[in-house]
Amino acid sequence: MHYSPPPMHIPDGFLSLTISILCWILSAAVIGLAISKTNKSLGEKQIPLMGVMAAFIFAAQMINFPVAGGTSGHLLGGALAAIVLGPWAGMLVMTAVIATQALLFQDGGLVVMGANLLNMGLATAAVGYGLYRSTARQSKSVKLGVIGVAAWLSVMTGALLTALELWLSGVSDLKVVVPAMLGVHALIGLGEALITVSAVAFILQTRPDLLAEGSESAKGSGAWVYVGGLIALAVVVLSPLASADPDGLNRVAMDLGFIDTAQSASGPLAGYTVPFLASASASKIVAGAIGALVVGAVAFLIGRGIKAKSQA
Amino acid sequence: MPVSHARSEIKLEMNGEEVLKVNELRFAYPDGHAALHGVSFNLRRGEKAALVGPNGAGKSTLMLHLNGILQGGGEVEVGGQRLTRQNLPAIRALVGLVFQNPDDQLFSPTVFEDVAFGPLHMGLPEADVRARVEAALEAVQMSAYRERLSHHLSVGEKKRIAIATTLSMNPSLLVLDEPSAGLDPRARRTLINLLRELPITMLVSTHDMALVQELFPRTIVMDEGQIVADGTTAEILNDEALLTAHGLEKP
Amino acid sequence: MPVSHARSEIKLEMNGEEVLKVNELRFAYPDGHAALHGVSFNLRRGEKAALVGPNGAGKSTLMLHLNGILQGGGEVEVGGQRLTRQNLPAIRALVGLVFQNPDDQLFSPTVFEDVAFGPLHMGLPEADVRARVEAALEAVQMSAYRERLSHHLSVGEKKRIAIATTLSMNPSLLVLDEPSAGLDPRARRTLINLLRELPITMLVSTHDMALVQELFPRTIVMDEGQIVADGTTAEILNDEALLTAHGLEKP
Amino acid sequence: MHFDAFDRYHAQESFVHRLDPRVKTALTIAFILSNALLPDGAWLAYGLAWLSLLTANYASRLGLGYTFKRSLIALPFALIAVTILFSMPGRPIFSFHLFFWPLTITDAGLLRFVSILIRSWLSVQAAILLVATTRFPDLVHALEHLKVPAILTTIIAFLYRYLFVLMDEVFRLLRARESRSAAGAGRRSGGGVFWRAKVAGNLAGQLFLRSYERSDRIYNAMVARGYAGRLCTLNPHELKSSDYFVAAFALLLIGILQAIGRF
Ligand SMILES: Nc1ncnc2c1ncn2[C@@H]1O[C@H](COP(=O)(O)OP(=O)(O)OP(=O)(O)O)[C@@H](O)[C@H]1O
Ligand SMILES: Nc1ncnc2c1ncn2[C@@H]1O[C@H](COP(=O)(O)OP(=O)(O)OP(=O)(O)O)[C@@H](O)[C@H]1O
Ligand SMILES: [Mg+2]
Ligand SMILES: [Mg+2]
Repeated sequence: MHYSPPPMHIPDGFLSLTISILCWILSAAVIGLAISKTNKSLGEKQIPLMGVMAAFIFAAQMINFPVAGGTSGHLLGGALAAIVLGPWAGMLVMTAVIATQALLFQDGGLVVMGANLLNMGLATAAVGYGLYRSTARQSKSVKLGVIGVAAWLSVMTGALLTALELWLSGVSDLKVVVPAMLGVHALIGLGEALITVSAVAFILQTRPDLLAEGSESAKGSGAWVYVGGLIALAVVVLSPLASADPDGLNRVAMDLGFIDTAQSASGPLAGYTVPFLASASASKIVAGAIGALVVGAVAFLIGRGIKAKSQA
Repeated sequence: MPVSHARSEIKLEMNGEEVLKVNELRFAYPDGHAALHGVSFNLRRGEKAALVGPNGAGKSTLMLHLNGILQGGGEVEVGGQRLTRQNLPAIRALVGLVFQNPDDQLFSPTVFEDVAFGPLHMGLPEADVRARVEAALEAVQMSAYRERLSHHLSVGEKKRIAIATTLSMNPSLLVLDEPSAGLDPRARRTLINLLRELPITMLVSTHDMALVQELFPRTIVMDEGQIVADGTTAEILNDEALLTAHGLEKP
Repeated sequence: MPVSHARSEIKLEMNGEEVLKVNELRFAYPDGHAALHGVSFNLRRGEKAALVGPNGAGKSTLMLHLNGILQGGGEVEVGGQRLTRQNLPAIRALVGLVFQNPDDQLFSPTVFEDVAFGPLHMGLPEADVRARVEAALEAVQMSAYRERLSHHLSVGEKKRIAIATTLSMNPSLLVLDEPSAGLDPRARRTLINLLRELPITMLVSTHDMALVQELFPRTIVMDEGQIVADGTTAEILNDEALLTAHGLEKP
Repeated sequence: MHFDAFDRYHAQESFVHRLDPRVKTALTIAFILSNALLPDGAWLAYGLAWLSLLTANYASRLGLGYTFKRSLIALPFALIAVTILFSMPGRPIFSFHLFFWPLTITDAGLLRFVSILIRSWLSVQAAILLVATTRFPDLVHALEHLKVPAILTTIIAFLYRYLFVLMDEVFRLLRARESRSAAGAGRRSGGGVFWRAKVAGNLAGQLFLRSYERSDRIYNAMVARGYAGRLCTLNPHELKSSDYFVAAFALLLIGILQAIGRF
């Protein structure tokens, strides 16, 4: 009775601070949007629904099926969550799942959680839902076919993002990490696709109302088709490119100065230079200010402690 | 985990009178909780026995050992064959396990698919599978429900389908965990009649002492991972001291 | 199916104040299934009544109407107030509803938070909330469990906490849906004693006819969305024809 | 429920257990951030960071083996970073052949690889210490105070509560499948891989429906107790002076770690 996580959770320490923060900003923005959208559209009933659905995704990740040679297929769930709950609620549910995995089981780190959210929760939901939404008026078999492709691509999207983040953090070689991640996840994605398709088929057979017109699932706007389609397209184009000509991609990132900024893992305060700030003197000022803030915070806390004690 | 088994070499035949032999079975859950402390008993062909005891006595744990879902210390012999890792798949064909909650047993969308799962997994040809499904549904009087969605059935109906899912595997021993829980009196009555008429060796755990009295000639009492009494139902139900000591009540 | 509405035939003494009045309640689920066809009955202060009937009779549906979770045609009056959209929050404070599955009722992480949920949402000040939680846990003898996590409790314990979550709202009427399902005889006995000692008006749905006989002076029989009999438990349990017609059995 | 194995809280009476969950959470995040900030090869700072972890561990009375055993969880991921051993430009220190594949480990590569592992390992231990000494509901409460949006913390609280219920359900479903996964004599059993995948999908679909319908019942239970779209809670935590002192001391320590790591 062991808990086996999907193999994509990045632990703390494996991404540079810059990349971690960038991913956090991106994820926070998307999640913020998701929160405002769900707050607007969902009734009070949705709170227990999303909570139990998060537990469902968590539990469903334990369902496996034997493939061959002791390996087995698993579910990540991003695409499934978005398809059955709609994209925004699906993203929130995945956010809760990934956050809990990090908090409770240390599956994935805390500072790098922004990246994990992006890779496994947000991107997978966007791709999964976008492609699914494009089949609104299609027959059931077309729908299921597209869902299979969408689920597979959602896993590939997560894998590619993970690989790129690791590369940009200077933790792994582009030549190795992209083909390795994509190769492994091409197989994992097959399991994802098979389980997602038959789970949706099951729902279509037993409770078609949950996916029909007017359901939460159908409420996602048509714009998702473009969002999901674009991400999927980017993955389809970028994956072979990154695998076949990693040096090219490396050079471009190098020329843009992106890698240097991203890899400054050794810390924004290293030698009093803060990345993103070109001028050395500006950097010194900012670094000094951060130092002053820390000292101020310590003084404040000690002061509060003394006050609390005198009250107690 | 279910894995794809190569062509099975092991052919099990039921020989001898003893369908089930359990010897000194011990088991502790991974968290360290010892649930079985040396349980031994036998079951003869055609015998129907009740397994009673308070919550947490270890009844369900014991039942999960009978077809190797859990494997502890001690021995389990089914049809004269000792249960080992190798013959696990073959033993599972002999022991039909029906869980307490039929919802846990029925995982396919339609009744047909659920009853067909066992035979299909055994690798039977399609015609055989269909024949077995028909026979099993017939036995529980649910032939008309073949194409229904399991999800929408009543508890009593689900219960009968759950039994059919194991009958379709032609088991030599039927093990039922609390079959009457949650049924209304009518559904419970139907179930009692069904169990009475099935000509299979049976071990049934229950809290329903009236059911025990009505249906089972033999009763095994468990408490705290041990068998504390094993005898004719009449004897056991008349032993007031025994019943109160183990949180049971006379019907 | 022909039904006989026996309420007028069996005379009840109505000398107390009426806590609950249900008049001609009708309800159909969104999928068109009509679950209640005109249900009427009253409950006096301090009265404890059992609600029995086969699976699908409409017992749970009726109970969900008593504090306005479902709203169908007809009238529900609690403590002399007609239930409307406006006074829904007030009514919910009067009617404590305990669901069949305690896991559905205990949704907070800790026992304390669960029991405090009702008083908090009534807008009580913190000190009152704490006092009520203490009193409610005291009543079900679970004060020591305050800080426990709900998922670590046994079914019997969960059941008692579930009752406490409604007691903390000081209800005038306690409505319990199948409280004894899945409990072993010992836990069931504890529950029976608890229900007997709680000095609150009670409506309890159950399949456990022995529980009915032991605990409730009055029994209401439902079938197919209607009340088919309502009278003293002794009378109802002696009416063999009535019982068999509605899939019930004498304990 | 039986999945206590998922409950990482380790009941114990200790100073660390009694600290306010907000302080513990904020400090853990600060510690992990500090690790991320430390440069490669700051051995002294790593050592001191570990020492402070050990001290906290000792104060929490968990036993030293406790966090250590669980901290190995991040190790498999190190595989992905292994290539920097060979790909970072630097002085070669060791060469070997892997199936006719010449590989050379460089000093820069080794430095970076080991640094990454140590930083990661330190961070994981801090997180383990946090969840081992803080009950999960308190942790969620802390997040709420640290300005994580209420809708997320509420979802997480429900997730935690029903995780155990649904895990039980999954395991019962898996058991049902297992108990009927039999082999007929002399036959190839198991079915095709697509059929098996379909069965797994059925299990997922089944679980989904039950979860969905359960959420309806929970909603009813909430409404029955006065829920009208807004969740109210009591604040069970109050910052004590010891909390402030610990926070100040730990921040100071982190500052010192950073200074040592750099010079
Ligand atoms: N997965 C598990 N992990 C740890 N302990 C368990 C697990 N399952 C059961 N137990 C414990 O093992 C003991 C025996 O449990 P079991 O379910 O076999 O009892 P039972 O006799 O079937 O009870 P009931 O009548 O309530 O079904 C109990 O104390 C229970 O708490
Ligand atoms: N959400 C729903 N949608 C449609 N029909 C429903 C729904 N819930 C219940 N029903 C139907 O309404 C009828 C009454 O159901 P209800 O749950 O009230 O019965 P009950 O008397 O409580 O039965 P039990 O003893 O099994 O709990 C049943 O036929 C049931 O199938
Ligand atoms: Mg059991
Ligand atoms: Mg009901």
